[in-house]
Amino acid sequence: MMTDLIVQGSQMAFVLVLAPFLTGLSRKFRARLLSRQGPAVIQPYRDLLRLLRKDVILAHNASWLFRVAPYLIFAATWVASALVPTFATGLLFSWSADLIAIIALLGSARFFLALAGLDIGTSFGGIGSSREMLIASLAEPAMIMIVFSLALIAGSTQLSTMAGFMLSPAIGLRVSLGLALISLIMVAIAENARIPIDNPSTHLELTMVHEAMVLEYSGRHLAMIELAAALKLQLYISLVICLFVPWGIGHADASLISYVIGAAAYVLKLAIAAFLLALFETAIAKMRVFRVPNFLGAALMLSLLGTLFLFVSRSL
Amino acid sequence: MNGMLPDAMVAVLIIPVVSAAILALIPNYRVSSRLNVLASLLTLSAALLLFARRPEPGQFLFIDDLNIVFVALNTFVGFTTSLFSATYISHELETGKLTPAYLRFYHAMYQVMMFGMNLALVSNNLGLMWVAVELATLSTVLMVGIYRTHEALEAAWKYFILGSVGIALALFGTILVYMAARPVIGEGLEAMVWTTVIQHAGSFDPALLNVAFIFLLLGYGTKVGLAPLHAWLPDAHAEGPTPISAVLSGLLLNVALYAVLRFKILLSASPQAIAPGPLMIVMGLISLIFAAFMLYRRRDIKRLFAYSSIEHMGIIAFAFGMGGPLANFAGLLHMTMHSLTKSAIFFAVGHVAQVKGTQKIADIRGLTASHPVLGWGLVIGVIAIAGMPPLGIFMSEFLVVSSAFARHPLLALPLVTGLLVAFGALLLRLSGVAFGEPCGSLAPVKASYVPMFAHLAMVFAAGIYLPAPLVTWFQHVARLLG
Amino acid sequence: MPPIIALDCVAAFLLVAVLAVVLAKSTRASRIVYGATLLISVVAVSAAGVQLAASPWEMTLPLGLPWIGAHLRVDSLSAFFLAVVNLGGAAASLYALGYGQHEDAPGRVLPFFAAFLAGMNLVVMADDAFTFLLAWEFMSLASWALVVSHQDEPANIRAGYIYLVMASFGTLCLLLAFGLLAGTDGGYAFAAIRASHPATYLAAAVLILALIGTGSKAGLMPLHVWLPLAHPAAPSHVSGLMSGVMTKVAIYGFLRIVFDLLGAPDWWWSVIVLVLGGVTAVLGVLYALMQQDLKRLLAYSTVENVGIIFIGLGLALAFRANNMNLAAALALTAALLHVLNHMLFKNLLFFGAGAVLAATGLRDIEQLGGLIQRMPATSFVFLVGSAAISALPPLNGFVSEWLTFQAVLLSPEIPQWGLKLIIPAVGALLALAAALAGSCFVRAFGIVFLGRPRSSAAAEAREVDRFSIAGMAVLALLCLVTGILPGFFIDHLGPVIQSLVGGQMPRQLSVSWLSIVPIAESRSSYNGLLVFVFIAVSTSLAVFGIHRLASRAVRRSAPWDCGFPNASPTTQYTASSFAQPIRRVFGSTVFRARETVYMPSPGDSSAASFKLRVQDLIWDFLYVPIVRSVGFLADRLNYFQFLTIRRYLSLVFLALVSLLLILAIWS
Amino acid sequence: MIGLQFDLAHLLAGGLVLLSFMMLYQDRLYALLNVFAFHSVVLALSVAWQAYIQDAAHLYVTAAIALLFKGVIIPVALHRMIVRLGIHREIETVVGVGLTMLAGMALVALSMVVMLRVTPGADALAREDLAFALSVILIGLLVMVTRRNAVGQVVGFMSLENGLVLAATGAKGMPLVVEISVAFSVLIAFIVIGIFLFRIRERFDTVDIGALDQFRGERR
Repeated sequence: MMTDLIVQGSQMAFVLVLAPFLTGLSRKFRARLLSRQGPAVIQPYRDLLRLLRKDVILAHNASWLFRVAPYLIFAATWVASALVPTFATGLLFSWSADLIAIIALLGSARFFLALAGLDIGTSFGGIGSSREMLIASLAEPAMIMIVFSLALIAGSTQLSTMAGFMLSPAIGLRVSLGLALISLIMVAIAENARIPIDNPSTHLELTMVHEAMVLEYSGRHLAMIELAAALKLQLYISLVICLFVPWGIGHADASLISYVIGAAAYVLKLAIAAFLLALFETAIAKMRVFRVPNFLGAALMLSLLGTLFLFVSRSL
Repeated sequence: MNGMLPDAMVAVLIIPVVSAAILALIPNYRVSSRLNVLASLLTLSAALLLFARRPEPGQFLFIDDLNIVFVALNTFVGFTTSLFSATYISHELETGKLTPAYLRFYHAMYQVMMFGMNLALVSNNLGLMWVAVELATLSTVLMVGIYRTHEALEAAWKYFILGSVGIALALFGTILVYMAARPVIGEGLEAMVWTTVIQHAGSFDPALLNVAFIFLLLGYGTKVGLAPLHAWLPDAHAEGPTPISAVLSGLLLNVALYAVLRFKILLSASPQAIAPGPLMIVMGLISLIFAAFMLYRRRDIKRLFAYSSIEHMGIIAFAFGMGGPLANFAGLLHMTMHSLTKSAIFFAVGHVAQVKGTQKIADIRGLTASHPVLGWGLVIGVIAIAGMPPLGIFMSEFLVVSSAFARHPLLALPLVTGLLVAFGALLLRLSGVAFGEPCGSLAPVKASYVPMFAHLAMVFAAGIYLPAPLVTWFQHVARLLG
Repeated sequence: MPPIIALDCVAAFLLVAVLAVVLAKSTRASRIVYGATLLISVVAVSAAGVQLAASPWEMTLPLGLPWIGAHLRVDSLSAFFLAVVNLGGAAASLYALGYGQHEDAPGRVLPFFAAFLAGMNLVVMADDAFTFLLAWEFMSLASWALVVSHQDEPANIRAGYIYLVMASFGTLCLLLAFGLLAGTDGGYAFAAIRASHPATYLAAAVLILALIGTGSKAGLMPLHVWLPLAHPAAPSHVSGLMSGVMTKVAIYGFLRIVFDLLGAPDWWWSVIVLVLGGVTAVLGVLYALMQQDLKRLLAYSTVENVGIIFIGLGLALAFRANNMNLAAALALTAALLHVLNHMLFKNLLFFGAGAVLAATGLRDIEQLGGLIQRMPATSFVFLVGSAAISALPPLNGFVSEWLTFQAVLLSPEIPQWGLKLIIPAVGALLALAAALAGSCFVRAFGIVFLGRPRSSAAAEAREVDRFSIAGMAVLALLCLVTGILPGFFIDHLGPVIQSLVGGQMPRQLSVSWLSIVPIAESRSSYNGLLVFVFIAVSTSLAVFGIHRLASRAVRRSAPWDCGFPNASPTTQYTASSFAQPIRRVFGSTVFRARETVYMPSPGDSSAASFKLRVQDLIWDFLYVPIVRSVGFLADRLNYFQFLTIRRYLSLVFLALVSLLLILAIWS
Repeated sequence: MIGLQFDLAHLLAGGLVLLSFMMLYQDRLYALLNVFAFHSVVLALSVAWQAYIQDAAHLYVTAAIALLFKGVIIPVALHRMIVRLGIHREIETVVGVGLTMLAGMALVALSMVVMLRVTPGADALAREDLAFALSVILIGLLVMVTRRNAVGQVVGFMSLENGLVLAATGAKGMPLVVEISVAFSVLIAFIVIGIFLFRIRERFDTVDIGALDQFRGERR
């Protein structure tokens, strides 16, 4: 029992510590691909610390919601990402929320982020929230559809079980799996405000979504939100990892060694994912906001297709 | 007391005649209106005595389970209406719409009309019944025209001509029935006495009965106001004095319907004759749907409710046409409830028309604000007539529709459509009249609300709880109607 | 004996109604009446709670249809809905203790409020067709009176008119359904109906009629048109009751007829229900997103939630048709739990809207804004409600939608192909609806409570009285409790589900850590309590840590806004501009949204203008033609009022001749 | 003897139908009235004949009423009224004569078909009478429908009522025949007086019913 708690706690700490690292890594890769020197991998940690130490500058009409939101966003995202198996499945609290619940938790985070964007009453905040909600309202159904097809294959929406099933030989190579993977990646890109949906590294108001919402934030609040964003990116990546390439992942009642192996494997996959992400982002260009629906619609269609394929193949 | 008991049936007829004679002589309208009420009350009590002890059927008069219901209803509504008219008519005098001379005539005629209707109900003789219906019709014709305005005269004339044709047709039907009865029963009066006729109905010549029924249906149907014979009804209601409108809708239609029912029984008693049901169903549906659509374009509030009477007569005809214990029960209940409700509505409308000085729907608004009691009374009345619970008509419509759909689904659909269309129209007008910014005079109503709310209370009570004896009675009659 | 108490409560409500008529004039009337209704509803809730697990209680009063009498029966299903109804009633009464003071003509509200509650209670208790329809129609009537209670506005009268016509349309459909069920000899008692098993085609007809009849009351598309008109027109606490409770009574009607009276379902029934439910959910929330009027927005979101509930019911039907009792139990539990949840947060939201209305006199959200500063308590509870209705964990809305998703995931076991293909699609619709609901309520809350006031009325808003706040707070608390302890409620739903589909979900309270496990822990589980605790802990952890170790200083300044802040509140994002992206995506097809922008050329001093036209296609293509055709027929037939006597005579003549002809041809 | 009875009754009844036909194509009011008077006289004859063969004394009263009231008084009254109204040379039928005649034929045929269904059990005389009476009634209605002005319609109504009386007297031993004929005479008197009243009150410039109900309840 006690050990279980410890393992669970270490998982939470693990993701928290690793999230900025992922961001930094992808930035580094990206800079390299653009043949720039780029900031150090630990730069995000430095940024966070500095932000934490800075004073907060609040607009005069900022409400209590504006001040509470960052912490809520951070907490929700953190809990969500802590529930995704990284180095081991079947942790103590892993069953307290299944995949659907995790997505919903991210939804709560987004809900408060969008509200925070509206709180000051600036036009940029409005733009950001409105576009964010548009993206969300298209991305969520796609995500749910992905969950459907995966859950139908694995017979569960419980991430640990799903990962276990993916490891088992029962799983062959399936069309729906491929479709699910593709649309999952598309959704992940959209949800994390990456190119081509959004550009995390500009403040060019016509294009920005996520940045527009957090425009009024500063100091520790901004730090919380940045950290939450990093956690979210990491969550999606580890989701892809544990669902599609879960090899090397340990299990709760396994020995310490297997944990270490799992952790190592996880970090490795994370690095690869960061590289791929950077590659992708440098390869293509940002698209207009009103092309986003087509992008996400495609994701939705793919995932729905995958689900239907499953239903058909199931009954054959 | 015991001495007069056997003659209660006669009393129902004598009292109106005598009081009519007296009323014709009394110049003072206050006295005469009171006397009118008194006479109606006496008639009512006489009618109630009939329940206590039922006289033997004679050659001309008789009382059976069917017509006693009608007599009781008739005399009751006659009484309440006389109460209403007592308070109503004085206002007409003040506004100078009527002169004392006409008022005297009015009261006398009121009793003559009551006499005619009662006679039609208790007569055991087909010819006598015909004469009585004619008498009632003519007296109401005179009442309708009493205001002597262009419109009133015209309405009376229309009523008169169409009514006379109806009478003629009904007479021919009656003659045919006699012809059918004669070979079996033998010549003379016996062949027209209902009680004997119905006994031998089985052996009558069906072909004759068929023709007879068609003429009787059309003849008395004109009085019932079934489309397309309805033309007289809306104008007669709209242009006559409101008490007369109430009596027309509440009573005269019932009396005519009673006549139709009698002959329906006769026809269904003879096996080879055509089934009267389908004819009544078709005419009922036509009247219902036609009236339902006509409701939408009405501008005169009394004419509106006249059309709703046509609609309800259609429903009742449908119910009786369908037959069977359930539908007949529903028909009887619906008829009773309709008389009470519709007369209550006309009482309310009368008050409204007197206060606002107009019958134009467009000129009446926000009654619930300007005259709360009257307004809500009208709302309840219309709600009731539209067939909403917890008022009596809901129960009968429930029975009619559900049993109709269970038995002939295709017939139930037009029925339901008609009900819905009519409901829409009534509610549309109601929400215009009852709500919104009040307009017109805000003067308080002088006349008494007692009759209106008495009726509404009864309708409400019936919608919640029907006393067991009444139910058994109706069920018995329903079985009688086959 | 609790059920007797339930009956007494109905009587008490009616008594209060009469009392209200009597003392409508007095100034303390509303306090007295609402106090009484509050008391009665609380009693009724407790009675219903006791009855939930107990064996059914029956009673026959010598009222109603004479030879049948008024049958009353409280089984677990009725008990559950009694609880829902009276819980809503209690909350509304508590809220109205304060809110009712704003009423300028209490005489038009008080009697009908009590009567309305009585009607809803009676519907749920009725055990024969007549009593059921009587109560049903009485309920409609009372609510109609409440809708037109603010009679000086013509719009309200119109809304009431449309409402009552639709209501009686629904009632007639139910009447026909009961006519079929009762058969020719009129066995109207539900017991008799249960005993008789109708033929399949009859059963199908009954299903369709019941769907139309109850759907028109619940607001199922395309029968929803009255709902967004009527619900906002009523006083806010009544709007809450109509949206949160009366629609549930309609759901009860559907359950009672289709699941209880009708016997074993056919699989294709569920297709109809599922498709209607899915379409209703998505369209409802899309319409909600386009609304400017806060209460109308809420009404449309009611339509959405009704759709979600019907999806659950459809799933239950599908599973039941294939004798998959456990799955059916799961789906039905989801639906019933959503019934409870929606009652909670929809009442809460309508009360919030009422509070805003009372504080500012405004319903148009384009005029509002910044209320979070002026009305902190209201805005907080409204936030809770918005989060709950957006299906965000750890609140209650999420639980029921999660269960519905779990039920959807069980569908591959269904043999029928049609269902195989439809259910996932409906699942997608459900997900879409949930996501859109999120943005809908971000919009609602954000525009109304956040930002800067867009009108002086909003700027001078006052926090509402404590009764209103208490009413809302209770509901908010219940939303949270239902969200974090769903197992408790699911277990109490057990008997209901058992009685309807002959199976029930495994007992939840026995699961460790109070989490809920629909089928098996390996398959799926959710623990609202833990999620709540985690979030709370980690939030406080973060706050504590940062404030302790890092800075806690705050400096106030003007908003930065990319360097050029604009003082005027009109530069804020408006509600319509917030909805614009979604309008672009869905609007052009779903409701013909048309934007016309007029931008004067440089040098032209005329004002630029932006026009937005959004039309309800269902209204245009379904209802307008009906209205037109009725008007057309009325006009045509109206000629018969203007014929000459000769023409009338010829009508008689023709009738006579044609009848004689028939006679001549006949036989 | 029976044969003679039958033939005579048959003849008279047939004569009535014939006269009704003649009414159909009269377009002058005078002529119409004359034909009607003749119609009533024939009716009186047939009633009297019935009274004789049924030896029912009270039928003579009916015959007398028919003869005096409808054969003389009413026609004369209407005659004078027409003069006073100055509408005596009006030509006023709605549809053409030919069409009307055809319709009349059809009606007679119809009434025959309907009535001859009657089982011969009822004596032949009654059947014939009824058939003729029915056709007289239907034609009377047709006259009412095809006439524009009130006098024409009243005449139509009265011929209809003649048919009724014919039927009533044809029905052997039918009670109340006298009362009924009296009642009808009263009715007709009412109608005539009504027209007359309207004339005198100067409310309606003509007794054309089209003008009489120009108002027709509600204005459009």
